[in-house]
Amino acid sequence: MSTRGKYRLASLAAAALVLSACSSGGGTKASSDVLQVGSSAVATLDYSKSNYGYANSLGNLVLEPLVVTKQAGGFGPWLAKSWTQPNPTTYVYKLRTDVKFSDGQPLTAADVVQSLDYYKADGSLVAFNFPSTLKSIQALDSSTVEFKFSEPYPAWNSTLSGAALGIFEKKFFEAHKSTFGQPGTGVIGTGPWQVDSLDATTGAALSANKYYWGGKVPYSKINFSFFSNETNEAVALRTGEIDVAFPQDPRAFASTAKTKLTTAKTGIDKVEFWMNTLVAPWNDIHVRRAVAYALDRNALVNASGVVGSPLDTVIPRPLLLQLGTTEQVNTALDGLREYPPDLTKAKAEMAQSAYPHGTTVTLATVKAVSTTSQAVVAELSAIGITAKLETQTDEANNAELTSGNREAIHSQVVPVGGSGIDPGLAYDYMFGSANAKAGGWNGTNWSTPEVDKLRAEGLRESDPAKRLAIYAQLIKQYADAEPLVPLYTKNQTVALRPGYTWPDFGADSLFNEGPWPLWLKRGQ
Amino acid sequence: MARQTEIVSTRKPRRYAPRGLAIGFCFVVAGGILFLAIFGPLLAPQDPNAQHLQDVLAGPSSQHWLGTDSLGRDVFSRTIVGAQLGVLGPLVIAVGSFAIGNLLGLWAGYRRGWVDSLVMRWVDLMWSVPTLLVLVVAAGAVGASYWLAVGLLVILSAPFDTRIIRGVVMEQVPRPYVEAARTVGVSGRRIVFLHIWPNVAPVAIANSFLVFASSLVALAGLSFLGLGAPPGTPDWGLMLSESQAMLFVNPVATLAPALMIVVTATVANLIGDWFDEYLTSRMGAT
Amino acid sequence: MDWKDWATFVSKRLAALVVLFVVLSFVTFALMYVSPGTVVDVLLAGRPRSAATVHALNVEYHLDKPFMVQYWMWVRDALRFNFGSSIQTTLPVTDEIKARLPTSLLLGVYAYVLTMVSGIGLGVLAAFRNKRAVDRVVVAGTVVGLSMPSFVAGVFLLFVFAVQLPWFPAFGKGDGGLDTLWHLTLPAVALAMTSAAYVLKHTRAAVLGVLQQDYVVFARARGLSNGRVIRVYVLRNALIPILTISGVLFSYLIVGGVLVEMTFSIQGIGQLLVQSATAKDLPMLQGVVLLVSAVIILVNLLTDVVYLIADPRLRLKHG
Amino acid sequence: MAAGGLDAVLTVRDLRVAHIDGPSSRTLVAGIDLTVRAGETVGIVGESGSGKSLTARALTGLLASNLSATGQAVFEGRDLLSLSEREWRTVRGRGIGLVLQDPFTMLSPTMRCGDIIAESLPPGRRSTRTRRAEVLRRLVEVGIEDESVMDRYTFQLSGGMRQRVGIAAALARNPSVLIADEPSTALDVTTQKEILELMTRIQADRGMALILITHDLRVAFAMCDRVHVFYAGSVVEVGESKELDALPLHPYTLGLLQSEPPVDHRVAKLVTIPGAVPRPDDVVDRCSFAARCQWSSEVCTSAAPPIREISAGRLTACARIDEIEDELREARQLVSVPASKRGFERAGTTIISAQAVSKVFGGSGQKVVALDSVSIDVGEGESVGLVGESGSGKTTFARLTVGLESITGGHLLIDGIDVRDWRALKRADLRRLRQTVQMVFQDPYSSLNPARSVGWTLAEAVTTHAPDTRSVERRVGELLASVGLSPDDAQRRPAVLSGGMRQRVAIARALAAKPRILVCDEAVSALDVSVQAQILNLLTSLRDDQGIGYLFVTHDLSIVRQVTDFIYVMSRGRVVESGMTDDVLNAPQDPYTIKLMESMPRPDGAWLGR
Repeated sequence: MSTRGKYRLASLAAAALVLSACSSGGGTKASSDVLQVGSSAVATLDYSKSNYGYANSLGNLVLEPLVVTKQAGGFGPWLAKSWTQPNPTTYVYKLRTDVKFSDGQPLTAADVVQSLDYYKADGSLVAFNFPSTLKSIQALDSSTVEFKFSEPYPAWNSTLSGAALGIFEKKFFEAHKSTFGQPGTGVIGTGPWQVDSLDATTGAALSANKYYWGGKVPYSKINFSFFSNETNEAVALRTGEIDVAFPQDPRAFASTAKTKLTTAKTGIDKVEFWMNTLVAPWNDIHVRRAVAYALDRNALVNASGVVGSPLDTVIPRPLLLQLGTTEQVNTALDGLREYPPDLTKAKAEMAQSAYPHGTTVTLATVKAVSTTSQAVVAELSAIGITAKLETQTDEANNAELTSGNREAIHSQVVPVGGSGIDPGLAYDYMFGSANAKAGGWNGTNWSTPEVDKLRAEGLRESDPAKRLAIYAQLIKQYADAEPLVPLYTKNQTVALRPGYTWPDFGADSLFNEGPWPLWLKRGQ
Repeated sequence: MARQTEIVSTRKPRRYAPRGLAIGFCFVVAGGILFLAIFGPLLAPQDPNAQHLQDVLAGPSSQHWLGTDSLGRDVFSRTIVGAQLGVLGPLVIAVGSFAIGNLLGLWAGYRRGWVDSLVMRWVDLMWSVPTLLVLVVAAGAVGASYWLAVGLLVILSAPFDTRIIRGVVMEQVPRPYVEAARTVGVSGRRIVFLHIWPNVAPVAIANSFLVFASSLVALAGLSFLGLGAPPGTPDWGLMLSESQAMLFVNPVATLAPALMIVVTATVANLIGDWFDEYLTSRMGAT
Repeated sequence: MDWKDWATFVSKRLAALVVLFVVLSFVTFALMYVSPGTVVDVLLAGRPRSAATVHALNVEYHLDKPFMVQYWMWVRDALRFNFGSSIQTTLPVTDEIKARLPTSLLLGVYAYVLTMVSGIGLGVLAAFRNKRAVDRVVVAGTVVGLSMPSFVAGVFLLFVFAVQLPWFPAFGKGDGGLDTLWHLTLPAVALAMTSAAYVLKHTRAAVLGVLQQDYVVFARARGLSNGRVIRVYVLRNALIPILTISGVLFSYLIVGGVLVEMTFSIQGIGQLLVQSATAKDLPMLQGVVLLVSAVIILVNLLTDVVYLIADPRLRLKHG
Repeated sequence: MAAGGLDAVLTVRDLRVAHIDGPSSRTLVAGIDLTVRAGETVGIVGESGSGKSLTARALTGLLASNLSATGQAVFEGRDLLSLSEREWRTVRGRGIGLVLQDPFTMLSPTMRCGDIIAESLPPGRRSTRTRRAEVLRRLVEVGIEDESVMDRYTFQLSGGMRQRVGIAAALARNPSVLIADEPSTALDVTTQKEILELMTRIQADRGMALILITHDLRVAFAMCDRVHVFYAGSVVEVGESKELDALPLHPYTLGLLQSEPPVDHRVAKLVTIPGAVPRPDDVVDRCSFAARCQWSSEVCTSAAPPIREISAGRLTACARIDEIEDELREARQLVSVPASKRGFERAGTTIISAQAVSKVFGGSGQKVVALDSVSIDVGEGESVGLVGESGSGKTTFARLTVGLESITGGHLLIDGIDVRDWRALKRADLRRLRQTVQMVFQDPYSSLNPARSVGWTLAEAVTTHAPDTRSVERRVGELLASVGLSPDDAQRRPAVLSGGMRQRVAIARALAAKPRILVCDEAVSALDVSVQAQILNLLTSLRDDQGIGYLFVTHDLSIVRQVTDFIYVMSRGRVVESGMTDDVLNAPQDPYTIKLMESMPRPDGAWLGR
């Protein structure tokens, strides 16, 4: 079942994987090296056109990025074997020379330039990945690509590692412009598998790319089956019709599929409680703090049915680990105002507010987080806030949050997707005064000049230690004013049929990038 | 023409009518469901909206007879309270569509002429638009709403009622008792409401029960698709949809609302059939 | 009725179809227009959005034009059978529908055949065994069947016949041919349950009615074989009223299919309808709405034609 | 009676039919004995509910599944009642044929006539051509020469044609016994005569045995060699037609004969049988007629009297026949005595005055001329007959006079008010018209609102005309009393009343407006003969007591003869003849009237040319 797109940003394979489920076509039983994957439907492999169907989980197997995140942190080479930064505003990437597309053509810098230019164009749904400071993308020679910026942009590798920016073949693209990525045409990529057939209504069949530069591919065929209903997908896993699935509602899935889930320890998709600080009662800091004390994050995770980690910071701590060790992060966050679940304190804050006897409010919610919203409503009632839930369609909710009428924005439980794994970049689009305007996502409408300054500095600064300090400061600012209550992250899960293992799934990294079946093991 | 009638040839084609015990049982069950619908909140052992986040998806226990849902709410209490929406919406639809259908049907069937053409064009239009299509499009545009669906179903069911009532009225109008009333000098309004309607009523009332049953199913279906009652409402369709995934953990939590839907609809259908038979036979074969 | 009458009859109905198309498409368009959120909110979902991208999308989807102009542009294209591309999937609406229509039609026809075969078969059986045990059982089943929503039946069948007893596949439409039939069996059964009960109820009543008719008595009195009496007298006369409801039933099965399509993860027209309606995918929604109403009107037209052919009383009334 | 001679084709002994409802059973037909010989016509006569149709169904194995027949019916050496359904199929059509009452419902509307006959032919392969030729031959036998009938649907044929097709189909397998269940009842008189003549001829030609079931004694006497009189599920009397006609040996038969108005003369007063037919199940242990019989005594109610032979071929179930035979003979003579001619002058005020009235149905498309320049007058206190067959326009005219239709041409004055368009009338005029003319409808089963009690219906009629009536209840009681009902009947619903009682209620409703003219549209034709006489007597007495005038719309000349002074004969929308009733009926001038007179059933074989 498709849910909403907000936390499902195309730049991240992880987000895609969470939602995808895939499997082999129903009838044909798996031979030893055929993998059956359950997934929601994929309509096109053109990332610029569609956010529908999480093309990336399928696309990851076909289209590869220049760089990837490393399990140990930082970035590693993939299609680019190395990169340099001749000056603070220029990046130069050297491509591998042994990479061939699945039609046998070698990968060249021209393919990379074409791909990224295409993604960057106005009207492309993934254009937001490219900062306005990016001046040019150029092929210096057949295996070198240069990116020029108008000011320093340290998060660039993070952007490039996004799965939705996978490189496709220029020649093929130019020959099939009008139907590029669609069923019947598809794409030509360098990944370990190539798409043999795609049908948005049933599934896709992939076979191994015989030119794959990474060596032998573990599964000669991968069949995706598309599901519109996760219960159904779970039943299919239970009956052995699929081997792998990435459930959205893991608890229900596990019970129906009768399987244990493999789960990641953290994720970048958050669920938060946003309070519109422009309107009463949320313009009262005591009310906001009371709410923060009242909301029991552990209980909310439990209620939501997802695998998740309670949050106490607006930027999840694991993201900060890119900038420093656990200790350094803890030190930097020293003095953070914390809100452990505590009804007494919550009531005390309420007593100090303008609403000592409570108040009545209307909260908006969308279907994807309606369970959490209901739990929040129950918890708010404990401090005298009577909340009425108004379920909105995703579009209506998006339109409201980005509208120019900022006072009309409901306070709400909201899923927030990370738009990258860079701690500064990930949630930047909902911070600051610039985003508290029409078209911006700052639904709390809270900001201070200090916040705006920290945002700008953080994205220009390349020294990790300094960036850590900047973001720690930002987190503390948020915790003090508490315009929003971070509730929990949704962590990725995978359901595997007995006999399959995924040893490193979520082990110590944030995300599993790239052609994930390479890491899926069969047998004990 | 003389026309002798003999026992053999005057028997009306009969519809199945459950009798005696069976119908008595139906009324008891219907009464029970109605009782739940009215006094449900008082009867429910627990607050149907009270959450126990530490005790979610529990199986049946002495405290929660049917277990708890994903927010730790008592399924038993929710099933009981669910009777409220389960009965209320369909009742509003049945009554609303009954009122509209009877008025328009009597009007069109008795007056004929342009009134009839106009009403029938409208009925034809509604007839060619599938209910579910309208409900889905409306819910997509405006967002899921139980009362929107109820309102639409009133409008969408009324043509069916109108068509049926009009047909029966047109059957009655040429009957001698109507003509006799006219020759006696009885006013048109009196003929329509006091002469014709009582003879149409069995069909109309029986039909309302069927409308009730089908609306119950339609509303439940809509909730099942997530286009009906808003999340968190104790609504049988929604509960079924929400608990479907938990079938293996706590089957009764899934079965209870499903059973309530089926039982309520069955009872309504049976009573509708029975009413038709009973009221028709009470006034003798016509 | 000569060919002129037929032509008038059919063309009147087709004219009604055109009127319905205009009404439906305009209402759908207007509903989507006034509902909160635009195509841009659908496409960009929760992403950061730049003014340039928003502007580009507004231009691409003509959102910068007034409402009537937008509608007119849609009509102009639709007249050329160009229904645009789906917002969700970017694929042409006609392709998307074409990909799903066969499955939905097959499911609908399968359920229709099940409905008719079991409804009429059991209805006739029950009528002939009136008041005996078989009749009572069948009638009791009918009432429950009428009250069993297809999604309840679907969930039930799925868990019994796909999970506990893995006789049928749990999802999808299979690879064509017999495999598809096998895949669609459980959904079709779930879908057909209510309609079969409905047909059964009406068939039984109609057959009981016809059995009382003098012409059946007279046919038997002439020593005609049982088979002939049932075929030529009972069925031919009893099924005429069933014909009139069969058209409505088919449209019910096509649209009502969404509930089992969901349960069994079959990508059909019903799902497309729900997806496009909830995701504000206007071009797709328009396409589906028009298609569904066209199918319904054509099926109804077809039933009426068959009805006219089957019942000489109506056919010869005018001539 | 001699147990079926050697030439008996069908011998029925102690046939009983019961309605089985779970453990309980209800007797519908009890102890019927019947013998039919080849070439013989046997009549079964009885009113509705007498069990005659059930007997026919039982003898063809076509009883409904909840009815069961016991006893013995020997046909071709086999006991029919013990046959299986499969064995029955070899008897039906081939051995015993059946023709039903209503040609409009007897033939499937979805089949062509040729196919109906073709499928009925004896099994065997035939080429299309021979089959067609055979069908045509069968049609010719029943008097249809027009080949195109084969390709027509039944609803495209007239009633008489349909019945001919039905007879041809029933005869297709050449049965040795044909049971005709009221074969002509649903038809017009002229057509009835044709059909009966046809059956007589075919029976004679084929030497076939015929069992004719009818409610009409005259028809039975005219057609049959012997007649069985049925009453409440059992046979009360058997005899040769002539003998029965001359001297009934059962009070019930006598009553029937007395109630039947003769067509050739008017009797002073029709003798009626009081009460109504009981349910067979209620009278199994007594003489079924005892409750209505003036000669009833203890012996009649202590046990069911067996039917016994009085003389050769004469059987009666009357236990006291020996004592009352003379009285019966005396009473029989009485009926035949004509009443003195009634002096009558058309001198009173004209209340309904129709001049060149025409009525055309249908708008721009097909037009049907129902009335074509019809002039009819009905005066104060007059009893005027309007006679014709279906389609003659007589009912249309009646409806014009009460506002159920409006004229399309000519002039219609009622009580001096010009009623060109009923809807355009002023309220006061309308009210006056309602109090001038009221109507009694044909079918008492549907002219009363089934959902309303008798009292409600009457009270409404009372308050409609006199809204300020003080005691509606008393007035309703009066009305009921005036039509011979008890005030207690006000509580009852029409469904529990007998046909005669319902028609009395309908009359009472019409009387509520205190009309000066009562239009009776076939007001007695749906009733049994004995009840019909009661109603006719009631109407006559109302006229005598209250001076009400009548417009009798009927197809039945004998009724007209009894109750009217002046008649109009209508055919195809025109008045073809009018005059004093006796003058017209005694010496008809118009060919149509003559034909009508000739078609009226007469209780002797000469009527059908036998």
